[in-house]
Amino acid sequence: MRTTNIRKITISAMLMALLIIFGRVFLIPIPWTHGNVNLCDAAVLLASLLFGKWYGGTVGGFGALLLDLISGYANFAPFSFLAHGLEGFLAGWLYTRTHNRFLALGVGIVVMVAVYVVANGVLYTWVAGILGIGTDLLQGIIGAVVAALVYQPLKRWGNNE
Amino acid sequence: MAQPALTKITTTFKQGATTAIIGHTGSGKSTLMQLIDGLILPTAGSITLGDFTITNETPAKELGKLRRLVGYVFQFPEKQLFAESVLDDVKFGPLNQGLSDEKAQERAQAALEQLNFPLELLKHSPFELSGGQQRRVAIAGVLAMHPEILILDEPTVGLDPEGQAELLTLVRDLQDQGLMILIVTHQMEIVAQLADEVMVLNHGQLAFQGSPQDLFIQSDLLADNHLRLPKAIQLATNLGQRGITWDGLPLTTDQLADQIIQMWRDQ
Amino acid sequence: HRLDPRAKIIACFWFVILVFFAKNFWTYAWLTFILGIAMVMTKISFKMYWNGIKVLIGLITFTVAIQILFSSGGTVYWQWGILAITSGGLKQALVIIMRFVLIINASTVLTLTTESLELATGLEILMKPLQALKVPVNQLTMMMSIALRFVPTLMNEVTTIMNAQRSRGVNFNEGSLIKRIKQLVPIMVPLLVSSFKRADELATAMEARGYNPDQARSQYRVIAWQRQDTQAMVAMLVVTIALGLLRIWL
Amino acid sequence: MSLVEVRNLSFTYPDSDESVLHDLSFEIEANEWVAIIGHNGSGKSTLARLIDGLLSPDQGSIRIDQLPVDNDNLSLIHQKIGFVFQNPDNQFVGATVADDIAFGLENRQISRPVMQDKVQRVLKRVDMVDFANHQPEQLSGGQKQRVAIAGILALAPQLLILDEATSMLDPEGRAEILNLIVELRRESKLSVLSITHDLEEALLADRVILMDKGQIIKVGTPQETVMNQELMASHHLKPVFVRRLLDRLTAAGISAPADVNTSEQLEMWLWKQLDSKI
Repeated sequence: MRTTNIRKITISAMLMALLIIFGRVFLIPIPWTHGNVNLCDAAVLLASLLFGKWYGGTVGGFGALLLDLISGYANFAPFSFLAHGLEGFLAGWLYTRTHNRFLALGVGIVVMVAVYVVANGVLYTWVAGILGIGTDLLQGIIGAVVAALVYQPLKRWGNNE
Repeated sequence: MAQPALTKITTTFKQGATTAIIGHTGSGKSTLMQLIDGLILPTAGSITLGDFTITNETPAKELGKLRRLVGYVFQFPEKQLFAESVLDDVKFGPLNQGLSDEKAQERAQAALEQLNFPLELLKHSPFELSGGQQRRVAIAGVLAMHPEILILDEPTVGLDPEGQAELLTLVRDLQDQGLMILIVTHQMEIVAQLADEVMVLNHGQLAFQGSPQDLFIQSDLLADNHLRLPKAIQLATNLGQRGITWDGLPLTTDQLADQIIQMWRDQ
Repeated sequence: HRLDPRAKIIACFWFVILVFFAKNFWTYAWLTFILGIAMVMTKISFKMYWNGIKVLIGLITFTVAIQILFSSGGTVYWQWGILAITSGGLKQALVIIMRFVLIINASTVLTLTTESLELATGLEILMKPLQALKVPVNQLTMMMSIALRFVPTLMNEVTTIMNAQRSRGVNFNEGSLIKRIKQLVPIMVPLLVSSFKRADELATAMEARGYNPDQARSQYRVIAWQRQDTQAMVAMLVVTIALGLLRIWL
Repeated sequence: MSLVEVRNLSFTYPDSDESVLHDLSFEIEANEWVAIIGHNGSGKSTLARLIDGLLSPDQGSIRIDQLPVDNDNLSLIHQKIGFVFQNPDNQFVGATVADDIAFGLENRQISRPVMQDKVQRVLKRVDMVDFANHQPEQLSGGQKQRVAIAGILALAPQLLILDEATSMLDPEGRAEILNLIVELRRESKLSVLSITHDLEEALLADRVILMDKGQIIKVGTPQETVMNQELMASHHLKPVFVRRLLDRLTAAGISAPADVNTSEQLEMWLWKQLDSKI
């Protein structure tokens, strides 16, 4: 009879697990940089679209924190917490309020990119921060496109209160 | 990856026959099936299916062609459903094969019909269906690709008795159509009722290949592989040990009953 | 290796912060020396560390190139318009390379020596003080430990789903970016659906097993702060003081 | 005094207008094994969840050991009932076998030394000591269900509910679990409520409740229910082997004495009959 509250915990946990998987194995090779972008943003944004700001924020923040810690980017962990946490929270909040997917996902990824610019700037140099914009933005856009595509058939499971 | 999942397996599967592949978890059953479907490549050795030969060096393009020959129904296939409607999901495979939308639709409908799927649900989301219906949609998605070899991985697990019986009937229909079928299963009842031939894998090695009758009389082999006889065969075996001679080991309850009745009347 | 995960997490971040205070050659040399000792102590091959850097090599090269070409100061070796290679620029570039290498390797040490489960437990305890701010720390840590528990399960599921789609004629790793993105739909939808189902069943099972999110729980898995952890912290303090001295005097 | 007392229970899921259970009443005595059988959609799983307080009834009442199942008593109810679900993976909470067994103890704030002792003891009981530090991915379905049972035994409940707990296992795993339950009942006063569509499993119970479309069709001994071929067939259940064989023989004019009910009895009888005839 208490399951709704526990369900919040288990759903968030599954979404965090998915974020880690998307971040570690769903890599899309980007032709002109010899690098990959990962799809962890798709998991964050799906959490926001389907379940709103709290899930988006929690899953994004803590999921990204875990992802960084276990993949060897501990130095980025606090920034990722902030970047993806805010991304998920804002995207969820805007989507619930406006039902405009484009706006919600757009603001989400812009905020994420902005935090990473600051992160790279603080950790290394501002040049690195600005250079990172390209790949981060691309990663965010791909994540948003995937989230939007997958959201449609999954809508029925959402509970965007 | 220190230990090979399969070691030096040499075998053939008969065209048009049904082979059951059994063995405990980790015996290499799924690995063998994935090799046959070209989902993984052999480290050494080769597999020949009709005109195709798969080796370590088979290029990805060839594998794509090969997979058209083989239809693979995974365990809990309903977990693979993704499309917005039943019809779209079943059409997915045929469309990937390059068929026109019309042709794909035709095939999808025919496959669903063969599985007794209520056609008024074609436009519904697959996620609204009952578990049994979902499984039929998933199997239809494979049959609509018109494979020449069908792999069924534990097709009855998780279904209720009625669903299981329906599924066995379907497999019999497909057998009648001459389709070559490989069934991966833990259930000896399925082996007894459906298989022409049975293959036992143990730690990646071929422990047995032959007819179900020949397998069921090898009690040591069965014990080594933790295989349990179906009740009818167990009873027949026990009576055999008590001195009753069968006219060929009965494999099903009906066969057992028939033989007992015959013996009774002969006296 | 044997340190408490909390000690490792703290030491790692401490070290990263120290890197910001490094100014001159000697301070960097000192930090490199310390990290080198830590890396040797892990007994992990240097190839693993190189792998960590390799991922970011593009970013590092670009940053360094721009730093060299656009910085000024010191002797000018080469000039073309606003682009110039100067001794000041080279020096700064070297500093940046050192920063990248030190920071990346420090976090690699943390990851390679700590199991994810330990990390989560360490994180959980480090987060405890947040409870005073009404952050539901218990629930958050429960989420994280369940997430880690299900990563391998869901990974297996990804493999199965991808195999099933490949046998239905999908060719992954082929086609344009758009096509690749579209190919993700048949993987992600089943994966998410099954995760939701798992979440539902897990919630019911947890409730049946007496879980109450609002209630305190006792802990079966504990991590103990030992003398060697205190020693590690003292060592970090020594490293910090030495760094300070090097900065002032050299 | 019954352990479980269900009175006039009805239930409808919130997002549906069709009721799943109508006006059910029955009891389960202490130390009894009751099997609920019925095909998919008969409402048997819903009933089990109501008994454990995982759902709230629309009407009627449930008492466990005299205690009404309602929101105030939930944690006591969960203490008295251990629940094994169908999918072994989705009830495994802990990172390792030992962690998972400890989960229920942690929820009850048992102190660590007591927990360690209990975990060791139940690991031994289900024969999984060597697996204490294994992760769920390294276990078979049968082993995972054994871990689930160990986690329940650690809490010493009075009633064990098995909700299709063997339906996703291979025959070996299924036999392992059923043997374990039989042994546990021999050792302690554990009551069992097993929900299944496998009639061979229901034969192990003391009493069987047949359900269809949310109603109780028949309550009786396995002999009166499972062995009644017509009754089983009319509710879409697959008859047990012994019954099918006996029916085939009867149809051919060969009738067995009434006391032949199990595979072993059938074997002895057939042997005597056929051997004497040869």
